[in-house]
Amino acid sequence: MPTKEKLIEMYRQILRIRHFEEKVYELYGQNLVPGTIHLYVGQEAVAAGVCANLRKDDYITSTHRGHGHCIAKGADLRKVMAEILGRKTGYCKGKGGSMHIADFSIGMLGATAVVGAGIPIAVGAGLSIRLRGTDQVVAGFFGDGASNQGTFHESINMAAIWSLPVIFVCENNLYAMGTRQSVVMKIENIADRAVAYGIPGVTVDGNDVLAVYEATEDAVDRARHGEGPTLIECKTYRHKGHSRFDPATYRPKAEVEEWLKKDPIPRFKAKLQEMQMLTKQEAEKLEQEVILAVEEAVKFGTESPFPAPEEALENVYA
Amino acid sequence: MPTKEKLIEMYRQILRIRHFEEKVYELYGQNLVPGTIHLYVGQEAVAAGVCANLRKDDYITSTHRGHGHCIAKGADLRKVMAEILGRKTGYCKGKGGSMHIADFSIGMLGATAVVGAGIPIAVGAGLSIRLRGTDQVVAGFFGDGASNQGTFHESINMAAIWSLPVIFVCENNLYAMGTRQSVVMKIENIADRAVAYGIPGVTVDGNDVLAVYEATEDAVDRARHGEGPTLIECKTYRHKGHSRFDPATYRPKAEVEEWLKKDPIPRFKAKLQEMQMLTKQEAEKLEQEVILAVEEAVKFGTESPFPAPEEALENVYA
Amino acid sequence: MRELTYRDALREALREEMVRDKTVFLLGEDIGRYWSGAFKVTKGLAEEFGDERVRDTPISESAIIGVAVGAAITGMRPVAEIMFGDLTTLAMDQICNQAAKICYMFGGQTTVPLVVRTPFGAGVNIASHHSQSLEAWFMHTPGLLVAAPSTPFDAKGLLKTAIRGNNPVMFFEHKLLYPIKGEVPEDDYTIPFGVADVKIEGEDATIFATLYMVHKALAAANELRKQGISVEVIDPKTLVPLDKQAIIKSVKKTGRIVIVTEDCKTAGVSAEVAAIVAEEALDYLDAPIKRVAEPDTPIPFSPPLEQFVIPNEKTIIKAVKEVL
Amino acid sequence: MRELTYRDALREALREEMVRDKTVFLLGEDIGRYWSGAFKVTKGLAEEFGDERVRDTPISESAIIGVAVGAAITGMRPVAEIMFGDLTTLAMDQICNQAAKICYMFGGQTTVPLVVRTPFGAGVNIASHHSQSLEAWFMHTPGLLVAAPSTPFDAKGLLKTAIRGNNPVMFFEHKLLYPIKGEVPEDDYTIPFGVADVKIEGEDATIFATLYMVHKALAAANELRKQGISVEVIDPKTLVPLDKQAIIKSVKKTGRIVIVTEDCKTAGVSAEVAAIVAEEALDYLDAPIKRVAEPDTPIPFSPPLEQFVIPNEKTIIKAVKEVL
Ligand SMILES: Cc1ncc(C[n+]2csc(CCOP(=O)(O)OP(=O)(O)O)c2C)c(N)n1
Ligand SMILES: Cc1ncc(C[n+]2csc(CCOP(=O)(O)OP(=O)(O)O)c2C)c(N)n1
Ligand SMILES: [Mg+2]
Ligand SMILES: [Mg+2]
Repeated sequence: MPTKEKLIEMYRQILRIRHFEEKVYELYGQNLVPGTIHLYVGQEAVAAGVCANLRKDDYITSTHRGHGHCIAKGADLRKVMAEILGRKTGYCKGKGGSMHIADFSIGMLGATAVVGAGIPIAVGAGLSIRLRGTDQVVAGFFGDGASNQGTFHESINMAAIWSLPVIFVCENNLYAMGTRQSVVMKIENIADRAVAYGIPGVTVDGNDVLAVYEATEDAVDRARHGEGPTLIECKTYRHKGHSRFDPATYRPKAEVEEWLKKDPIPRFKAKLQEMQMLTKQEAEKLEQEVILAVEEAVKFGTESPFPAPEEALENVYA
Repeated sequence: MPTKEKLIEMYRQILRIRHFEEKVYELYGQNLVPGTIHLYVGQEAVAAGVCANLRKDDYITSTHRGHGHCIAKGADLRKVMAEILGRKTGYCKGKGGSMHIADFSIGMLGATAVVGAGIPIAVGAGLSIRLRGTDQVVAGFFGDGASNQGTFHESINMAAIWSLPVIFVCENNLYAMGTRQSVVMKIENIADRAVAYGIPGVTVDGNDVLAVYEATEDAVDRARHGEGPTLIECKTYRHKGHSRFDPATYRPKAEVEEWLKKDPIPRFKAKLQEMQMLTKQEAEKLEQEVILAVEEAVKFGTESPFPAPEEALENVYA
Repeated sequence: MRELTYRDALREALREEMVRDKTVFLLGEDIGRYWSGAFKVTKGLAEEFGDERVRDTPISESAIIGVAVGAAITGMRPVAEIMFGDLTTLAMDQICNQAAKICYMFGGQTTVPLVVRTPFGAGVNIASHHSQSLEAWFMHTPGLLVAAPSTPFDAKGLLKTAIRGNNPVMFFEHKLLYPIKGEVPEDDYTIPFGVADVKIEGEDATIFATLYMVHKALAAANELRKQGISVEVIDPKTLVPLDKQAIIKSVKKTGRIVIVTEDCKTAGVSAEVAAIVAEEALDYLDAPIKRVAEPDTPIPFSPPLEQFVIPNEKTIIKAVKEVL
Repeated sequence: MRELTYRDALREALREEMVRDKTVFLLGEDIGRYWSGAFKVTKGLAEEFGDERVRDTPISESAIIGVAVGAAITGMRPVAEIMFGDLTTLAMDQICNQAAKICYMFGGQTTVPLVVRTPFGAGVNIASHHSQSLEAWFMHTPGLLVAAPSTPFDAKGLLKTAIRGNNPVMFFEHKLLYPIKGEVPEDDYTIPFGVADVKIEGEDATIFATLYMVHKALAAANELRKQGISVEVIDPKTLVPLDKQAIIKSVKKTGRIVIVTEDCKTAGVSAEVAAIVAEEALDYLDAPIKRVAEPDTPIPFSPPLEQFVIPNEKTIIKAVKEVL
């Protein structure tokens, strides 16, 4: 069981993500967000539960749906927001945008917009840890859809044979764009694929912060002790469409409603209160702080300048 | 149990492959074979056992180690030899060589020299069968090394979800070039990977013609009846080095000797005699016929002209 | 004549070919009834032809092409969609080593009647992994044909030719073209590969342009005309085969050429066109060749950065003036 | 001076860099103690540095590069080997979308000190999947550097520069170069990228050649000299950055250029060089540019066919005479 401090920290993180994402949603309604956007709303328990087990010097790799990963790993909301808005003050000076945020100062090795492409990069970070002889670990996030990419197979196999400190976190939100898992996979639990590589695979309720935390705790523990990688599948659901203009009509209404009931935030809040870890007042205070921080991020982002056009020519080479 | 005719046919095929390959070995000792070469010696039971279950209109896809597959599917030894020797009379007019033989007239859809690249092509043939509504099947051959390629994963998954009539034949000869299976895979049986796709996987003694035959028979039966793909792993061993100049010193002597004892040819011959399916005289006669056919192939190949240089410009487009 | 969008013209071609020939089928990620393709090109087709012939696939680009190749060499005519051109990187072996080389390696024993449709192009702020133009890689791969329609009319006619042909065709669309409207005949027509269009005749300089750049070139030509400069605009429509003669003929007339493509400048499509002119029409040149292309950078996300790297009317006009 | 083969020179660079810098490590298929690399470049290194730093991998090209990228952005300097250049097709996303773009996309937050070594080239009858030359694809990808040494001396010096640099480098070798011998100093030296060598000075025409073609160009130049024709031969050594000035300078002197590369002609390396000359040195040209390259075919297996498609001394001499 995590300490009280950890519990509260995880609660803060899921709130931060939720409020941040709702704000992004609002901003793009106002046409302030260029390009497309993939919101993390509904999946917060995964990023929070995983990252609560990581140290600042541990690594993560992320995906097109990466805001939550950044935030949970400890990124500065202001710089995430500025990047999403294409501003010079963003993490990547506006070059990356929503799908390519990185913060190397906290071990966030970046999001890639190519589905599955981050998986071998996570393994490479694991190999680097091994060769440098530190006790860091790396968590690689990816979706159910990504688990059908060749990179999934090649990467997990490599991590397995070399016993690398990698936690493969499959966020199974049941859909890849409009494609239901059952259309593209005969198996129900993606964690079963771990058998093919001789490593442990576990499936957990990805809307339950504690379940994610505990599965990751075990995996991180093994990884730090040289016992190799784990595949953790977190069953979860995105509340919004896949991307900017997706009404998500391919999802049965009843299914959506059922999952909305499993929203990780009220669930975790109730749990904390039941455990007497969080009073109503504390909860309110915390939420207020988060709301303020998000508002500050929005202010910072929207008031920041765009990069100068010629900056497009910088950073092609180191 | 296969019919007597089938049994004799399989025996003939393993002999044809063995004698053919020994001849190729001899010819390249005489510097008559351009480029490199990957001999099938030792693995004959796999090609013969699998292909004995296939009709002429069924398909196979093949690899860099593909002579055996061609021959077992019914290719003309003369045209295989001519191709290996780079002659105009070869299956591919000398354009393909040892690693790229095809014979579309017997459903041999070609060998690819990119490890793992034939696997999705086999699945595509399976999809074509399904869309055209025939009861053909396709067998895709590949090695243990190939099973670590992303294409293995992507392809088997697709065949599984669409329930295509594909038999995935993994010839596990324990090595990929100098790399032992255990160096690149934590699992012992590659057939266990079938679990990841929700399809049956079986491991058989790949030096036992009958074992291969029977496993394939089941798989072909399911495939023809719309029950989807199977992954069959055949444990076998190559008697020679990986390619032309490989002395194969990476293999322990004792291991080589042990496997030489399991040579599929004397084993199958003894079995047939024990089953009273083949008399000594019949065996001798058959072997003589095979030797003659191979000699004829050599004569045909070596006496055939090389293509004219300008033919290099033909066949780039249909 | 009836007007259709580029998107609808593509769909019409797919639909008509599927009606005409039962061996034509489509496969790709989210092309089916649940999403209709990222750019809605396949909308309604799954409903009309069923999920077997309009097949949603897993996210497995390499297998998508490999499976299409396997189907193509066994009697079918697959049209595979790769959701974004940038993702062809995941299928390069199947495209360039298998599809492109099978006919050759096997001595002409089989054909590979396969079409790979995919959109290229920047301009919608979706950054480095969703905005590239990679035509040059495929031009450099013998065995492939390469189509690059710039109008709804060409989109329909070239796609039909691609589907009916017996060679693998890389069929490149451009994201910004999908909503563009143009005249498209209702009847069944095909457009031969390798025949360029002279979009506007002119005397003072030639602009060679492809895909979305054709429209920018035309705008530039219009503006230049107002300034008394007469520019000829050539759209090759297919890059392989490339209508060299049309290019050379125009250069003979104008003596000057500006080559406008959206891909990166170095070793891009524009380099090949420049090389052809330098090899085969040098004596007719009255000024150096000029390439207008993406500078050699990945495509950045932020709008001012992205706009800076994409060639536009102004950079084209400037280049034309430089060669005059 | 001491002579080494190209193979041994490469190995010496790897070895010395591994001794010098503990973050340098090698990974690839069969590079370790059991095989020492398909071309024996890594022979003895696993024995000296252990299996951790000379790491045999599964046959997983995409993950090999992806893993190398992950290691490169977390403090290591991986040198990945792809056994044959043709197989980079399996790793194009990791090479061109990830390695090449990470520095840019992330606004310069990280560098990607990664070297990908791989052999290109035909001439040993191993057919279409093991004989290509694909340099142009990588030249066309901003963010990558591209090295192409033609001698043992260059091989050692450029590889050291590649390993010490902070950018991803595609390091292209040529199968036929491995056994070639040449002088290689014993001491530690590096060779800067982007500085071409004038291999022979000449007055009548310039030959630009890369990799194994440098040797064929030199042989052609020798033969031409006997016939009274003085040819200048330029070897760029790196394709990105490309020493444009050296090319232009030579063309200014000779007025004629023949570009000799082993890759396919259309949209190849030779197209870019031709385009540069046509853009930046047109006025100095006294004759059309000439490209000598592989005709646009896959590489065939049979020796007479293969020899037909590879540029050789004769085709180079013929081309030079055509521009005179
Ligand atoms: C290799 C690749 N193929 C296709 C796409 C287009 N695409 C972007 S997100 C996505 C779905 C990804 O599904 P999943 O991995 O389950 O992640 P989720 O969006 O559900 O978080 C697709 C197909 C892409 N970006 N990269
Ligand atoms: C994608 C790819 N990677 C590497 C190679 C070089 N190579 C040729 S055969 C081979 C080993 C293949 O091993 P396996 O699949 O077990 O087949 P086997 O040779 O044992 O029959 C390798 C690495 C290749 N041809 N293709
Ligand atoms: Mg998903
Ligand atoms: Mg093997």
